[in-house]
Amino acid sequence: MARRSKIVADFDAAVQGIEDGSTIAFGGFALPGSPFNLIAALLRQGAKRLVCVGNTTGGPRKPRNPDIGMLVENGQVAKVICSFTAGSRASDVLPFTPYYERGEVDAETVPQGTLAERLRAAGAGIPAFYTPAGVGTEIAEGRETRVINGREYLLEYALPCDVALLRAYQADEAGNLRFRRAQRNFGPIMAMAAKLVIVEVEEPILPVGAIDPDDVHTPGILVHRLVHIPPAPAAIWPTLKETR
Amino acid sequence: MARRSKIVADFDAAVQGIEDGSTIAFGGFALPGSPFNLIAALLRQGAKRLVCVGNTTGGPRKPRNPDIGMLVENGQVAKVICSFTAGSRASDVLPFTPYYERGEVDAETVPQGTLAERLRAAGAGIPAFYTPAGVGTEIAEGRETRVINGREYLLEYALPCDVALLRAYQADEAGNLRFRRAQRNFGPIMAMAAKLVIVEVEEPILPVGAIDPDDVHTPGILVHRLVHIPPAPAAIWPTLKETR
Amino acid sequence: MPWSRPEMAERLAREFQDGWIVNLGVGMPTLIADVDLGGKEIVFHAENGVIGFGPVAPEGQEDIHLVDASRRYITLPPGGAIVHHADSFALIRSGRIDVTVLGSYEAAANRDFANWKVKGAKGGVIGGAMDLAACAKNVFLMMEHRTRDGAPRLLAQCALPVTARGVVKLVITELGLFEPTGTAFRVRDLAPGVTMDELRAATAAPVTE
Amino acid sequence: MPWSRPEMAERLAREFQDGWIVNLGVGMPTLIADVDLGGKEIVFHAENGVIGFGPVAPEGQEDIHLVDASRRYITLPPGGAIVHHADSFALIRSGRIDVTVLGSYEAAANRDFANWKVKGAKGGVIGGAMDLAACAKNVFLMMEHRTRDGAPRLLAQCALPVTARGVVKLVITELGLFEPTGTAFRVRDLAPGVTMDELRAATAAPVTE
Repeated sequence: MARRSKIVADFDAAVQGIEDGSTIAFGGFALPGSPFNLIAALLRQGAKRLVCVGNTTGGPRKPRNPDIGMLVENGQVAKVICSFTAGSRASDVLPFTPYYERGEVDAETVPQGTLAERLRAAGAGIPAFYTPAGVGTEIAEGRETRVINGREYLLEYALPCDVALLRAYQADEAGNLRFRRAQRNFGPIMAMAAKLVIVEVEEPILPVGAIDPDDVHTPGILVHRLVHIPPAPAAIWPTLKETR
Repeated sequence: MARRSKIVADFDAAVQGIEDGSTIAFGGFALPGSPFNLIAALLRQGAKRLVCVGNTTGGPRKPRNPDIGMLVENGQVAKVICSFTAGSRASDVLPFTPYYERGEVDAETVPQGTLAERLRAAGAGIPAFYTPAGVGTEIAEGRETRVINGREYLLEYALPCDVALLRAYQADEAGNLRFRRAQRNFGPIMAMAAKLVIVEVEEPILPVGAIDPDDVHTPGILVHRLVHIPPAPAAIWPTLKETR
Repeated sequence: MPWSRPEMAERLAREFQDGWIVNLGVGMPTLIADVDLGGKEIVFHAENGVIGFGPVAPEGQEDIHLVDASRRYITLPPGGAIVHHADSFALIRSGRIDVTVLGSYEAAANRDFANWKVKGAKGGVIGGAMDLAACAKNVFLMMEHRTRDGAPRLLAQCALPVTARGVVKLVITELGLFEPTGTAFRVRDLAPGVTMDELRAATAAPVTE
Repeated sequence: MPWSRPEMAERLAREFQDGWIVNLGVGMPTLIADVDLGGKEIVFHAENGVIGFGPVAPEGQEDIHLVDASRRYITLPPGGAIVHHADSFALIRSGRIDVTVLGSYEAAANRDFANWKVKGAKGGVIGGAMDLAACAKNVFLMMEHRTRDGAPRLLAQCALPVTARGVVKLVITELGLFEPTGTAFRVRDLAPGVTMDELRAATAAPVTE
């Protein structure tokens, strides 16, 4: 199988060609799995009118690492689709919030399990499915529901993405990925949902065959571009303190 | 977490309490993953009016290993739900076939991807979903379809199971499972779909902690009973010849 | 004297049954992971796919790849497992979670609760709460009895947009442990020295013994 | 002289493009895994979740856990990966398979085909064929031109229950390689010595050059 390497030279090469108007999935739940270096490159690359899909738009914490909120501040975002579109404490004001309140950026607030399942559905060729999450709430208002076996469910549609930006722990040159611990989160399902999958990798990229086929978390046929993350300060390696 | 062992003494203990009328998922695709020893125990246990879910009812090959077809011959089966309900060559007559033709056993023939997805949906709390497989064919006749983004899809319902009988390669006492190579097939999704998950395990059962959390294929919270498969002739260990 | 937060965590954990799979929501509920559960076997599940996690990691021994739903650096004792986000919510939606303990802005006697949207906000903080609330076998709330301004958070009906309807089994606050009955909050336990009069004054719904 | 089965496999494999992900159905199509593909990089996918498999294992070196869709004991060269059945069909339904090569009872000029149910049978052998046929980017059929009784299998319309409608791109038989156009089979290649007259006599649909 694939003998051609998927390794690209650097983060800027990795995000090359991402077009205006793309729907981009951003991996990560808190720090683990967040593609900080690829987001930094996307800020430089400058693609506009993006639809950004991720768990959050980024928190109010400082020092900040690159996040969807920075792309918003940089004028690159048309819409976000997240399970958090406000700060978790009422007193938190996200960098994203004023743009949303002024109507400069649109947002869709989605239950986290529905977000995950919509991504997985897109990657599984399932155009729509029913879920109990959100029934009877504001997010279900005006939407299609259906009673199945006596229970009410909400119809949800797949969320296909043009690009996924991910961070993994290990990869081989064929693109097979392994994530470490809670880093896995949205990685495998965003790789399924996207047409172009770009991954920053913590460990040096392994030769083909170094990962046992039973231990692959995301098969290489779903992965297109790999960049090994060089040591700080050339690349972003957040510390515990920066991410608490 | 769980300190109580899930190991049971033998195959007969493992299938104890399976009730008449149960829906049972049988792992396996060809030999790998097929729970031959648990099926043998279920033949002895004698539960009746079973609904048997699996890829096939068992082939026409000899010597035979225990399969759904044997449960049919033993008068234990009301219905099968499989992607193969006939022999793959027109000349093959399955042991199951005469029972089906005489109307003594019912059958539902389901596209294999739909079967897999219906099991996964049951294990994911998704009561129904849309799929393109089978549209325009006999299996879609009289069924509900829906056009989404210009394409026609078939509505399919989740397939929840009471019991799953599986074969795995490794397990720890907490029930965390690993499958080897093509043995994985239906194992993880049948474990998700069933209320009672019973597994015959090839390697000696490992102490809790022997499987790295990143390498678990099926989390132990989904698994209830484990039996280590003793060496032949005490247990069934099919050879390559028997399964070609 | 009202309960402290660790006391609330300890009291609520006594309601867990042996063998339960427990999901702890963001914020206050995560304190429960540090409670001594005695002989009970409890498996903690975090929405980000960590199964069987343990207490917070000691300072200096944190694993940068291992956080729970509240971004706390946790530990993963032997027997734990990791799944991806879709599989984690598959466990949730398929009813594998025996109880989810969630923080909340409001709890209602009719068993609704509201924890995702504050007054006047355009965005929301749904996270995993709607999936958990709709699908866990039991929903327990761990919350403050009153707002900072002293307004009651236990109401006859929610004023804020609800997270799920008719699902709350138990509510613990610094004043006590309560069971919403549909029309009232039934007192299961009171913090030491808290009187029924005090409780009624702090609650905007009928309270029964 | 009609093509042998290995010749059919070799000829059809020439239609694969560099970099394709190829699914091989049960039976005849699995012969393609043994074809020398020259410089082309092809990833073979089996419906039971084996990605990147290689030729059949040499006698005595079989791995009892490693089979393809046809129950053959295969090899798994470096770079391969295993996924479970739902993820395997996720790859299929989401359009990741560039071509599926399937065996068939009948192929029709209108691009339908029928490979799951024989005449008079109560049961069927759907397997993964309906998912593959509905979702692969290209559907190629590899089949016999006639039944054992000499009846044509290439028809204007299917007589048997179809597996999918309007999806077939190419059909290879021992007589040649054909492209169904909607109303006819256009000849892309003929086995050595096969004449158009012979071909027309063996085919129950219009044949064009």
